[in-house]
Amino acid sequence: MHEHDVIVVGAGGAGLRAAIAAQEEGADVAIVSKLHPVRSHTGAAEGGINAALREADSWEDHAYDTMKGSDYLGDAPAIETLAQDSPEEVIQLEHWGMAFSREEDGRVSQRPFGGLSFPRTTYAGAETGHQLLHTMYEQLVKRGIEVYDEWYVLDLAVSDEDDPEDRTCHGVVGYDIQSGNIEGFRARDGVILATGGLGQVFDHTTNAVANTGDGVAMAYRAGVPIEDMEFIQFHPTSLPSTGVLISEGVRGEGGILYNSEGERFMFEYGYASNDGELASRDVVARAELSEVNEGRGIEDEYVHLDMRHLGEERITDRLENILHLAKDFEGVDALEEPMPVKPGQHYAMGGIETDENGETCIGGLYAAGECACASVHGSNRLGGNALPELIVFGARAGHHAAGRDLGEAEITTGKRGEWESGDVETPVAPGEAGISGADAVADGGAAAEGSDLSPDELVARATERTDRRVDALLENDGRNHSEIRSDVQESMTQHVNVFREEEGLKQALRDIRDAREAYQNVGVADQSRTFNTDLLHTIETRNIIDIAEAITLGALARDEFRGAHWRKEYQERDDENWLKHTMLSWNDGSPELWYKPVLLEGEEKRYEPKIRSY
Amino acid sequence: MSTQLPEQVEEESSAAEAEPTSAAQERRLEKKRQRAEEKERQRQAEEAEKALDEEDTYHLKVFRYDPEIAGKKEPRFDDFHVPYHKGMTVLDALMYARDTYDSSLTFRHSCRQAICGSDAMFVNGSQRLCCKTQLSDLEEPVRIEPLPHAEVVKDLVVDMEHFYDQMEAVEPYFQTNELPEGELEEQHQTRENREKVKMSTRCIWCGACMSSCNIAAGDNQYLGPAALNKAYRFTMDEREGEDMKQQRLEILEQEHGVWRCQTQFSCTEVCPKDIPLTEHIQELKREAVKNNLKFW
Amino acid sequence: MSQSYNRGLIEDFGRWREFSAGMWAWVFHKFTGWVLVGYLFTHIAVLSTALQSPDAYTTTIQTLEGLLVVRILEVGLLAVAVFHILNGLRLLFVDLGVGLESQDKSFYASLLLTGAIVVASVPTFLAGVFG
Amino acid sequence: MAERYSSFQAGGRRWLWQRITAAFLVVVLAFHFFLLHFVHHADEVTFAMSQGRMQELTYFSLMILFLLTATFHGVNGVYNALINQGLTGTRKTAAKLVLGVASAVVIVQGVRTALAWAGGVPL
Ligand SMILES: Cc1cc2nc3c(=O)[nH]c(=O)nc-3n(C[C@H](O)[C@H](O)[C@H](O)COP(=O)(O)OP(=O)(O)OC[C@H]3O[C@@H](n4cnc5c(N)ncnc54)[C@H](O)[C@@H]3O)c2cc1C
Ligand code: HEM
Ligand code: SF4
Ligand code: F3S
Ligand code: FES
Repeated sequence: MHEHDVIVVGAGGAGLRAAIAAQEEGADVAIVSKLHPVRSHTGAAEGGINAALREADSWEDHAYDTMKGSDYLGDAPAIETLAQDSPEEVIQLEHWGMAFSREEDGRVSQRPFGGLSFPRTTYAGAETGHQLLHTMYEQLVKRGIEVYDEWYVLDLAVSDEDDPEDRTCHGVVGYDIQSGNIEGFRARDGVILATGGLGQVFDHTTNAVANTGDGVAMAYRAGVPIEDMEFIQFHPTSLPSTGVLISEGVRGEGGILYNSEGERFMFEYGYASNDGELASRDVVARAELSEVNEGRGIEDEYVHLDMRHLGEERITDRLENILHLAKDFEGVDALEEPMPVKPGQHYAMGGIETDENGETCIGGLYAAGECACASVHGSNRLGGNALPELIVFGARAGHHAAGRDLGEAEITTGKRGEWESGDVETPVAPGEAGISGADAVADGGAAAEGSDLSPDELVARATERTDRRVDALLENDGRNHSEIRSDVQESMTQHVNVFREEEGLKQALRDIRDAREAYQNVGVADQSRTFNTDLLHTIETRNIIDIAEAITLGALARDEFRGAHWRKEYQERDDENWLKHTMLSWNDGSPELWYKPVLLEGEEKRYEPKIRSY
Repeated sequence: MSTQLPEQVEEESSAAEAEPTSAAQERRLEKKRQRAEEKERQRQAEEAEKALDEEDTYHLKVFRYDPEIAGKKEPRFDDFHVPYHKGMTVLDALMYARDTYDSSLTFRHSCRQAICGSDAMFVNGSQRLCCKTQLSDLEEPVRIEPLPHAEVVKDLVVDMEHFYDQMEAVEPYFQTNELPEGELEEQHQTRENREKVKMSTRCIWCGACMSSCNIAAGDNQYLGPAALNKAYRFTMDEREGEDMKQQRLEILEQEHGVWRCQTQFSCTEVCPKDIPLTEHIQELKREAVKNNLKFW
Repeated sequence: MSQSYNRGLIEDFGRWREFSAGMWAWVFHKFTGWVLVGYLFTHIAVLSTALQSPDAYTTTIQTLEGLLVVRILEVGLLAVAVFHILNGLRLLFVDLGVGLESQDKSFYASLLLTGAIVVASVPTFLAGVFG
Repeated sequence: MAERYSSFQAGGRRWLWQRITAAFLVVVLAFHFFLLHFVHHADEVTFAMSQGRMQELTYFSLMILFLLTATFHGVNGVYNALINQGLTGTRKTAAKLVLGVASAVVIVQGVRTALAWAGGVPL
């Protein structure tokens, strides 16, 4: 068994910042990550990091924009923390040598971004995430922080008191991908989950293949409520075959969207008669899909984004990297032909419920980054607000786990504050297939038996259980996971996409149920212990199923149209009934829906909901 | 760094045998193995047929090796026929082959957009990022092997530990004695200086360059193009200050540092991020000479 | 890590087919360099017959130069030297950071030029040996 | 981990000298070839002719310098090539020694020959 003060799971922007912060407090910290740190998907972020750095700007404005962008579903304490801390964190990065783009006078450059009242998006060319990730990894090397890279975390070692609020997390169970060994990691002070996005729940996403929502699923099964899962951001212009993002820059420069009939549908079909292609992300994404659904898509799949009319000179001058992307990833010469594009899953606003210190309701368990939901983004994330979230809440979680006093959190976690129970009618029972709580082959539930165990024993037990589970998967001669996974992904893209209708959502729940049942009999074909990706993908598939279900349940429950969540039957934002977060608790296998109110009360003012105008 | 490989069992006995397993489990596993073989034969047959009916397929020849599995201890090439669609990359083809034909086909990949650096492989005789390589640019059959000059862990996965060690041997982190006073004060940098280091900051640690360099293949201690480029990124960053530059040049000048580079240019040719590696290394050599001349 | 498969020499030597210009230049330069040192040593050895007596020297040289093989070897030496010089110049430029983009072209140019010079010199080199 | 800063290594200096001698050799080697194969034909070489040239101080010193630079350049090149192949430890020391001795022999032998031709340092 390995033992450290703080264990960070995941080495993207959030995980790295958390580890550095914990080390700054003098803790013995280690990172366990299924990818080598520099392979994390934070590297893919292009646009920038929002931070109020200039005299003419203020954190209050940043907070206000964020709240407005969240469509009033963000919690004010989290949003204000983000806005207050990000300048300092960004300057910290700069002092660590991050290669930001520069102004004439040598200061870091900032640019305007959608939804911001001031150009406060700090950037490093079109590769901000890459620079951020590498700069932080460099600090990790400098500090000699231990990294268990290519170790997959399978499970959390959590005690099993009845109420999640009474439980404690003592460590994790890791699987060494290269050797196939399963080992326990005991964390004396805390475990920080920073496992990133969950894009693989959908079959078309800008996220990496490794973004399977493992952390969210593990925490969920250990009893932590997950929050606002239905809010998924879709990006309107991603390449159909790979999901690679084509930035808004193309439309900003004058790129035009056409359907298969060669019509400029944004105007001709009245999706956005004023802004056309420049309408907001969700509007464009829905318009594209409507075209495809109505038979005007190309190959029934995508639409065309054309920039040829801009002329070669202008294109090579301003959009050169787009030419490369289209060529390398889609085989299209964008100077000669239009680029195929379609909406792709991009970001998950929801996640593991935490307070503004990154702590969950389970003692010693923290979450930060895209897998967490403090809630900063509410129902819709503004561009450039995810990266500051990583460093701000990553740092806070790290400091807090290592014992720094950050003051009492204002956000309550678990069912400790105000809450109400919820109800949603589902066509099939959600949750565990088979006998709930049984040691089914495929289960990855968390709670280890007996709260009277010492932390070491608890981790050891969890390790043994996981060992058995892996053995069973390897031994079982069942179905391959990949069909199950793609069935779920396809159903999610068809039914829980930018368009959500009651019948479709229900169908998705049925499909997920089928998948759960099929998964009962899943087996791993590859018999090797060495680098068994077949096994890992099989385990990830289980996480995908749990998360897909959570997203769909939330979407079905929330009968309003807010932010990224569109419901055919309910076309209005309903502040009367829905200024509240959707919460789901696993409850040993049968998901329980409940709600907690949104906190609109800031430090100095209350954020009054305003109509969202496009 | 981290992952210490525990002592492995003898080459000959497979891991399953070495562990105490019950007879029943052994039998189950044996049956599973047999069925797997059966399935594999069936797959080969089906695929061959498919290749005949469908014209628009790509023929892949993929390197296979697994230290634990009987049929794979001796490396071999497997054939896969993958249906082609416009825009398909080598990575797409590999994923298709894995998900449809053989789930034990093993390779690293994650981002699918040339930023995570996981999937550098040896494709048709050259180090390339699979996700950034269009099938249509390649001749058939497409031969896919793990990166040369690295030890193979399994199939297309190589051990990157040595590469990481070299990257980390050059003090790959920003160090300066010239930080501004205030917490919120920026440390200014000129546009020209940022422009100078820009390309060098783009490295995604894919290891293609190191794998292509003959010198690195011969001299295991050679820092290699990627690490030297990393060092360049800091040496040329004016914000670090003169003292640091001195120290950095000393690191670079060690026996297995810049002087080992024989300007073969293959690193520059294969780098998927178009970093002018040779140019950077040469500049460091000149910088080092200038630096030494000062003290003569 | 003993359990992993090392592709070893087969790979190293089998890879020449995939070499690019810069790698070939390196191989040739190395080869020619070694030939030249080898020659330097033999050359000095032959010349030092002069230490015995002037006549010994003159006879040695003239017998050697009278042999066709030696003349042919000399043409080879010329080729080797010319290539080493031209590519050496190319390398010097590379060291100065000049013309890095056309490093492959300059390698081909060195090859062509070497060929041309050698062909042009054949008559001079073989002169007298048949007579 | 790759070893870090071994105490200052003459690698840089040797690298530079390799270039300097190369630049020098371009000229001298070309001259040498030209003189002995094109101006005078190979089959006409005699002791007397060599003697005649060697008695010129400029030519004599040029040849000595030629010998020194060529030896350094060649031997250093070989040494580098060996190191590039990853030669370390005792084998490296051995190579260094052998090459050192060999160059000494060549130089001594070469200088003696030149002196024999010139009949002493031509002053
Ligand atoms: C294409 C793209 C562009 C974007 N552009 C921007 C932008 O311009 N501005 C902005 O603010 N945001 C942007 N975002 C969003 C932002 O980049 C992400 O939300 C953020 O990087 C997520 O970081 P993270 O640290 O939470 O997770 P990641 O960087 O995804 O890291 C997750 C880590 O967890 C590890 N991990 C996962 N599961 C396990 C497990 N089971 N066991 C062990 N380790 C595990 C992984 O190895 C990895 O190291 C963009 C996102 C995408 C996809
Ligand atoms: C005439 C002009 C010459 C030039 C311009 C020249 C140039 C060079 C250069 C630049 C190198 C270094 C290559 C590198 O380190 O990357 C080199 C290597 C070498 N040179 Fe020369 N050289 C010349 C003559 C000679 C002569 C006369 C000899 C023989 C005595 C010689 C023997 C070598 C050897 C053995 C190497 C090392 C090759 C290797 O890497 O294995 N060179 N030369
Ligand atoms: S320098 Fe280029 S080839 Fe080398 S590791 Fe970095 S990105 Fe890959
Ligand atoms: S291939 Fe190797 S020799 Fe130098 S130029 Fe590149 S590092
Ligand atoms: S998959 Fe990330 S670089 Fe190719």
